[in-house]
Amino acid sequence: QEKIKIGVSYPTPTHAWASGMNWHAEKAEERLEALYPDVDLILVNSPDPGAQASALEDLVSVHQIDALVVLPFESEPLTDPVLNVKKSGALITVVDRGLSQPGIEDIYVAGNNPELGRVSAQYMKTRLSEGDNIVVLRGIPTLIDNERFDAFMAEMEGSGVNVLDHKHANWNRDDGFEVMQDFLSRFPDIDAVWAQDDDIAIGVVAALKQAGRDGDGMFVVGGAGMKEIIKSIMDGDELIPVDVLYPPAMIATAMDVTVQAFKSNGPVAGRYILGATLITPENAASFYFPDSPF
Amino acid sequence: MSEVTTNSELKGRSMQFDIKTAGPAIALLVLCVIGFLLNPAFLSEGNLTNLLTRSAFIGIIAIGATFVITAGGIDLSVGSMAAAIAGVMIIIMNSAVDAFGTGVATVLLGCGCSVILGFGAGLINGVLTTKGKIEAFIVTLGTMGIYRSLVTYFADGGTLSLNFDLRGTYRPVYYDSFLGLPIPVWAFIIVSVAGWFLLNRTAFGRYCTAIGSNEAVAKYSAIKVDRVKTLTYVIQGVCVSVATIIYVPRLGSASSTTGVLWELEAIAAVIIGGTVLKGGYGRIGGTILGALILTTIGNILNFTDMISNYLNGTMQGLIIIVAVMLQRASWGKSKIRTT
Amino acid sequence: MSEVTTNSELKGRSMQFDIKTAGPAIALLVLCVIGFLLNPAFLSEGNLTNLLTRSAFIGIIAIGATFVITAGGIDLSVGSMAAAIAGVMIIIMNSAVDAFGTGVATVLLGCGCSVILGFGAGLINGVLTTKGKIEAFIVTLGTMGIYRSLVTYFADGGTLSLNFDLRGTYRPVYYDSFLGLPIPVWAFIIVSVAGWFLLNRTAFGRYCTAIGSNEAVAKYSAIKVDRVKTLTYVIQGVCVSVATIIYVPRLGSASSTTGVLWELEAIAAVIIGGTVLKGGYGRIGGTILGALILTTIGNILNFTDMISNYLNGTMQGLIIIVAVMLQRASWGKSKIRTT
Amino acid sequence: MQKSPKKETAILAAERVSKSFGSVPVLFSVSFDIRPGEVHSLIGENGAGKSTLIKTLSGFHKPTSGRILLDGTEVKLPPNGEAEHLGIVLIHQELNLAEQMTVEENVFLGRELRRGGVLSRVEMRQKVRGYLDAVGLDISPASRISDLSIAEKQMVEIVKAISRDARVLIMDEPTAVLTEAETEIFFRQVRRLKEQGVAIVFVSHKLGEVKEISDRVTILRDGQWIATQDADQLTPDAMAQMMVGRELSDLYPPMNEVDFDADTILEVKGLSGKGIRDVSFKLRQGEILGFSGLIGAGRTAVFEAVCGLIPIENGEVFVAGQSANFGSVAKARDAGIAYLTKDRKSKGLLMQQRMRPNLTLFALNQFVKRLRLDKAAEEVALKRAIRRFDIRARDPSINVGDMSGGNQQKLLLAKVMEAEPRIVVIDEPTRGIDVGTKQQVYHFIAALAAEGVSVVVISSEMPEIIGLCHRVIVMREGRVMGSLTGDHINEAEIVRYAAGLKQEEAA
Ligand SMILES: Nc1ncnc2c1ncn2[C@@H]1O[C@H](COP(=O)(O)OP(=O)(O)OP(=O)(O)O)[C@@H](O)[C@H]1O
Ligand SMILES: Nc1ncnc2c1ncn2[C@@H]1O[C@H](COP(=O)(O)OP(=O)(O)OP(=O)(O)O)[C@@H](O)[C@H]1O
Ligand SMILES: [Mg+2]
Ligand SMILES: [Mg+2]
Repeated sequence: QEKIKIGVSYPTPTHAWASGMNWHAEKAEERLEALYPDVDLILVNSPDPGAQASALEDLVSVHQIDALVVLPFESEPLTDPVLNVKKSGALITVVDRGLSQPGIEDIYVAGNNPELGRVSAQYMKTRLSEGDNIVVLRGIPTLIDNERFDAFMAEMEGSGVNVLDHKHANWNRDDGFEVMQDFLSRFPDIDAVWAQDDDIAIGVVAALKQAGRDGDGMFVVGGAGMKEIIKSIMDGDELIPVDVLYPPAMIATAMDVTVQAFKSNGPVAGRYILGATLITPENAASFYFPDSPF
Repeated sequence: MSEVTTNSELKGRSMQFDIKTAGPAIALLVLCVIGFLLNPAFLSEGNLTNLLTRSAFIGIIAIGATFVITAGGIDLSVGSMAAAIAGVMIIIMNSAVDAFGTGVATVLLGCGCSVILGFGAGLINGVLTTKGKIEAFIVTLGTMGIYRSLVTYFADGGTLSLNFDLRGTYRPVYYDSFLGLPIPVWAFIIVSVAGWFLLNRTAFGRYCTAIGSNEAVAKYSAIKVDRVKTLTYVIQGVCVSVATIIYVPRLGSASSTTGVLWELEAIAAVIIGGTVLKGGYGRIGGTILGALILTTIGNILNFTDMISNYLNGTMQGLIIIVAVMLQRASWGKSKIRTT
Repeated sequence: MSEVTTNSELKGRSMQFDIKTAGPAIALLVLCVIGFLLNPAFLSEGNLTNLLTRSAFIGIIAIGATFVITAGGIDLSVGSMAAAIAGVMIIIMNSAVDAFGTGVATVLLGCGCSVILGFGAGLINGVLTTKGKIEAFIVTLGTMGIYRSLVTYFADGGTLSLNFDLRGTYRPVYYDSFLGLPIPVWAFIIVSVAGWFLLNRTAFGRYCTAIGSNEAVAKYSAIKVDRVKTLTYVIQGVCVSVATIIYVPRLGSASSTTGVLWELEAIAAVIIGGTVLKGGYGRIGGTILGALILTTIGNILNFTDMISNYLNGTMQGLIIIVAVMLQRASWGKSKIRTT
Repeated sequence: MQKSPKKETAILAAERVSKSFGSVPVLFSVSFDIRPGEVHSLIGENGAGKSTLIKTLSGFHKPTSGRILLDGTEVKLPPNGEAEHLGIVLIHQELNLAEQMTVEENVFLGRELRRGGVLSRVEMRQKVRGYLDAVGLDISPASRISDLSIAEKQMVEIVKAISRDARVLIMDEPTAVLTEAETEIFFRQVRRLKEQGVAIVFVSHKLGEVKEISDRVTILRDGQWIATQDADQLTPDAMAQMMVGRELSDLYPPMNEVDFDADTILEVKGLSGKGIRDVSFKLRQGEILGFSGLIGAGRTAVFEAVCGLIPIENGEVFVAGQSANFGSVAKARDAGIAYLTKDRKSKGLLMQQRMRPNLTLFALNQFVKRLRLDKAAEEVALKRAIRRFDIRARDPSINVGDMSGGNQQKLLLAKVMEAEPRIVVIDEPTRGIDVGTKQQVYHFIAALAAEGVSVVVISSEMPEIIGLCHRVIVMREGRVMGSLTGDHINEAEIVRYAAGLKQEEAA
């Protein structure tokens, strides 16, 4: 009997969030292949958009996949390659980053980037008052970063809180540390930091501790839901009081839904948008996966 | 008698030449066999076409790099240059839609601009190296950073995308075939032949070799060293622009991640092909094989899930080292001295 | 009479030497003035300390690279090597907690392993280059990919973190000061002095220079060329391990993004400092200044919001090129020929 | 008798030309002219300024003062060999070939034949083959320069020069590494060009050759013009005297006989390798052993093999009775054997470094004191070497590459002697050295032998071999053809062996 072949393509994990996603993808592959012996999931990751386009070509020409779950490196460059896969007759599930043309994907599973920025800003506003100062450490210059940042700034507008400056820290601990060191040298009065991402937040916290400016109600808001951060929220850390969820497990959701498209008798096509929940000491326990690498 | 000797010597030469060429060719062949054993679909027409088309980018850039390296230089900026050219090309074409429509004219305008930009970028690298007397490594490391950040700036951190209708017009340049071969492969072939001709059959090619071999000798032979060196960078720039012209219709966009690490891939292709990094000896044929080898490695790794994805880099590194090792071994004692 | 001539000429020499050294020093000074004008906090003690501490990583690695480059080689693997060593070090220390506790013993064990790993990695690069007769560029491009993917593999794509209690023990190595200077700065100073002594005051340093100048002459002068070249890679490896030892306690973690592009930064520091990329002339003092210049550029860009974030790379590239240009200009005609 | 230069007949002339490098003056108001169809030789001690003068005459240096006249009118010659377009061609003293390129590519470098932008490779190759045949050089136009021996490279330089349509052909010590046979062939070409009306400048330290080929001779000393005379009015002795400024006593030192029962210090048995076949010989303590033969006879290869520079395929080497197939030069050095290469530019000296590091490089381990290099000791050694070998550099801090050729050679000799070897192999000991210094070198070698050091002299200069050596081994095509002692050492015998007309029964 012919197996149902499902290609799963996503960027090579180069930071913790992506590695969490990779972990969830592998777990889902194991689970689904055990559950359905006639399903073969083929996981491929690629270091850049060009390589991902090549990988998609290979999935079609070599593996002749029946369905594709794809987390595009970037939306624009991968629209055409995914369209080509679609033309081969495969079912398309797009994860996290939408393609630049509507109607290619059959299933869409995503987190909510603007919502992440908005929720972070809303929390900031509850803790800060007019005249307070914050700095922002952004990610790698990409659409995602722009969406989060723009929504954050829009929400902050009119609150009277000063955004002193924003620099790219590339979703990277080292860059987070160095950029924060320089912010601390530059600005004598900072009340809070929006780090946007948990890796950056870890670097920021190290810099704050080094400079001895981690007291006085100073706090850092990261994002994504790294297990160490959630743990410290559960433990009631003052410095990182909350986190905003952007779950790496969404790839598993997408794989489940895609397999269901072949197995379920109910309709599954459609859009699945996951929330950007604010994780607080109260609800943290339900987002804590100690076995995940993230 | 002298006739006879000379003839036999010529034969000796050309045989030696064959062995040298054989190095990368054998490495490629071994890779293909491995690919076939892993998955017979490797040799399917579809896959071979994909492979050739994919090699075209790196291959075309690497042919330019062969000139630069043969003349004793190095260009680290090619990847970023490709990204920047792609970005500017897209901006120009998008804004020309109003004036020229979404037809071939706009695409041609974009291509023309691409060539001009490549030419200019190469000229800048060349002039800073020769007239500015700054090491090529530093100059092109600098321009690498500059071009990379410019494309990020133009794209406002995101992605620059080609107008949707234009993409339709432009798309065939990547996806269509001519006489059974995809157009990028034709571009690769044409650039290869032109490069081979230029390096091996014109005085310019000899000047590149002479400069890379011994700049003082070249200078004393009344060769305009600075001009020739600058020209190698210009050729490199134009090659990058040609690669970009066939790259843009593939994904229809450019961003700050476009062309990352292409410079290292291009240089690796050149050196795997037998060109000497310190200059003085260049082989276009080898470069082509080098580009094919690199693409094939990536292709093969997509063909099997025996190896953890994380270890792709390890496999790639090992294969490159082993391929070059095999190749050097077969050169035997007649290897080119690089001192 | 000959006495007199020699003396006055020696003086002339040393003055010339001063001008050469002055190049990078002046560039650094100009940068500092710019930094101060942009924001007086640039010269605050805290910022200067940060700056020096940060330079320590690249600086220590670049001192190793000075040896490799002086002897005519190149090492592209240092960044990945640092990441891989950091990763393995963390794994070893974490698993040694059970046996040795979270005290100094475990940290020392980790440091010991780091040095052994650096030594071994350098040895591999060296032996493949000399005995395997493969171009250093290819060997180290290969090992770069290998180490990078190994650390990704060990970390399962994510981050390897040091045991929390161990971090407390190890932390002071990065954050504490001794006689007013942070420990990483002391490490930088010690490695610099040792490197300077080795390159300028020992037979080994002379051999490196000779090999980089002309390998054949070195061989005819009874120098064990292969051994010396291998040793330069070993020194590079040990430098990387020292840099890693002071890097790990900073954030207590390693991931596949650790040390990305450090190789280019290190090579850039070396060349900005006046060492010749093709070998035969190396300057440790210049390398130190080169590392400081690179770190200062990054620091200054964080101190101003005049320039779009996206253009950081452009500024960085421009400053590097201009800095080197100024420096080369002041060398004037006495510049080292690289042919 | 001295002729005043006739400007109207000279193609190229220097008038009161002076040249300084920085503040160091090298030429003082020198006048020199070249007429069509003549060979005008330029001689002088090492560092006298010969190379500097001819580089000025061909545009490579700009004169600090004075005029250059071409066809009687003042010109500013274009730099970097572009004067070739004016018909002025210079062969540099230091070989000037691109090593990784082929003979054909080098010969035509910078003026390739092309048709419609495409190289006419077949035509160029044929021409080069013709030139190679004319100079009797049995190599292919497609050979890489790096695969050639230094003498072959020199011949390629000559080919390169004669292939250009020169009106003025200036050659800086083209015969320094040629044997007499090759020199003879070369002179035939020179005479042919002369008949065609080419004006030729010839620089050499081999005064016999100068006498043979020249029409006029100009002598320089310490950058000053001394005299210009017709060659037939000069004898080599007179030339030497004018160059050095004093009378030269015997060129060769009196020969001390070797102790007949002196120990054999080096023995080579059945040595084979690349370019050498079954070579056996013995060297006794205190002996000066000459090696003679034509270009490519394998003399160099034998000793490169003995010293661990090229692999030994077969055979054995014994030093003082101990088996000694050295794998590395360092081992050979430590066993007391030192080899002085004839290729000083690419194998001998670091051209971009100063004298001190060059001098001590070979024996650097002797200058290490408690892990450090003892720079003071190095400085002492340099002073000693400068005195002992009469090394003259007007500016002692210049790079070795900027020193005069002869002084480089002396430095190289000094470098090898720093290791204080028991056996020293000197390949072309007086390559590019002036007569005065030659005499010093010969006495130096004789003194070494008298102290019990064994010396091997590989030389293309027959008189040197005959005047200096106790015993001579002649090689041909990688084999030992025979060995000569005492009165049997004479030119006729050596040539018979070298040409393969006679062969000794294998002992
Ligand atoms: N580029 C230079 N810079 C400094 N000094 C130089 C340079 N070129 C030559 N000299 C000096 O000029 C002097 C004359 O050198 P030149 O090479 O003309 O001598 P030469 O007569 O050719 O000697 P030889 O017979 O040894 O070749 C030497 O003292 C040399 O050191
Ligand atoms: N028959 C041969 N086959 C291959 N290589 C050879 C042969 N003969 C000589 N060679 C190589 O060519 C070079 C020339 O030989 P070598 O230098 O020993 O000759 P020589 O007698 O010293 O003459 P020369 O004065 O021309 O150098 C050597 O490197 C040797 O290895
Ligand atoms: Mg599977
Ligand atoms: Mg000279």
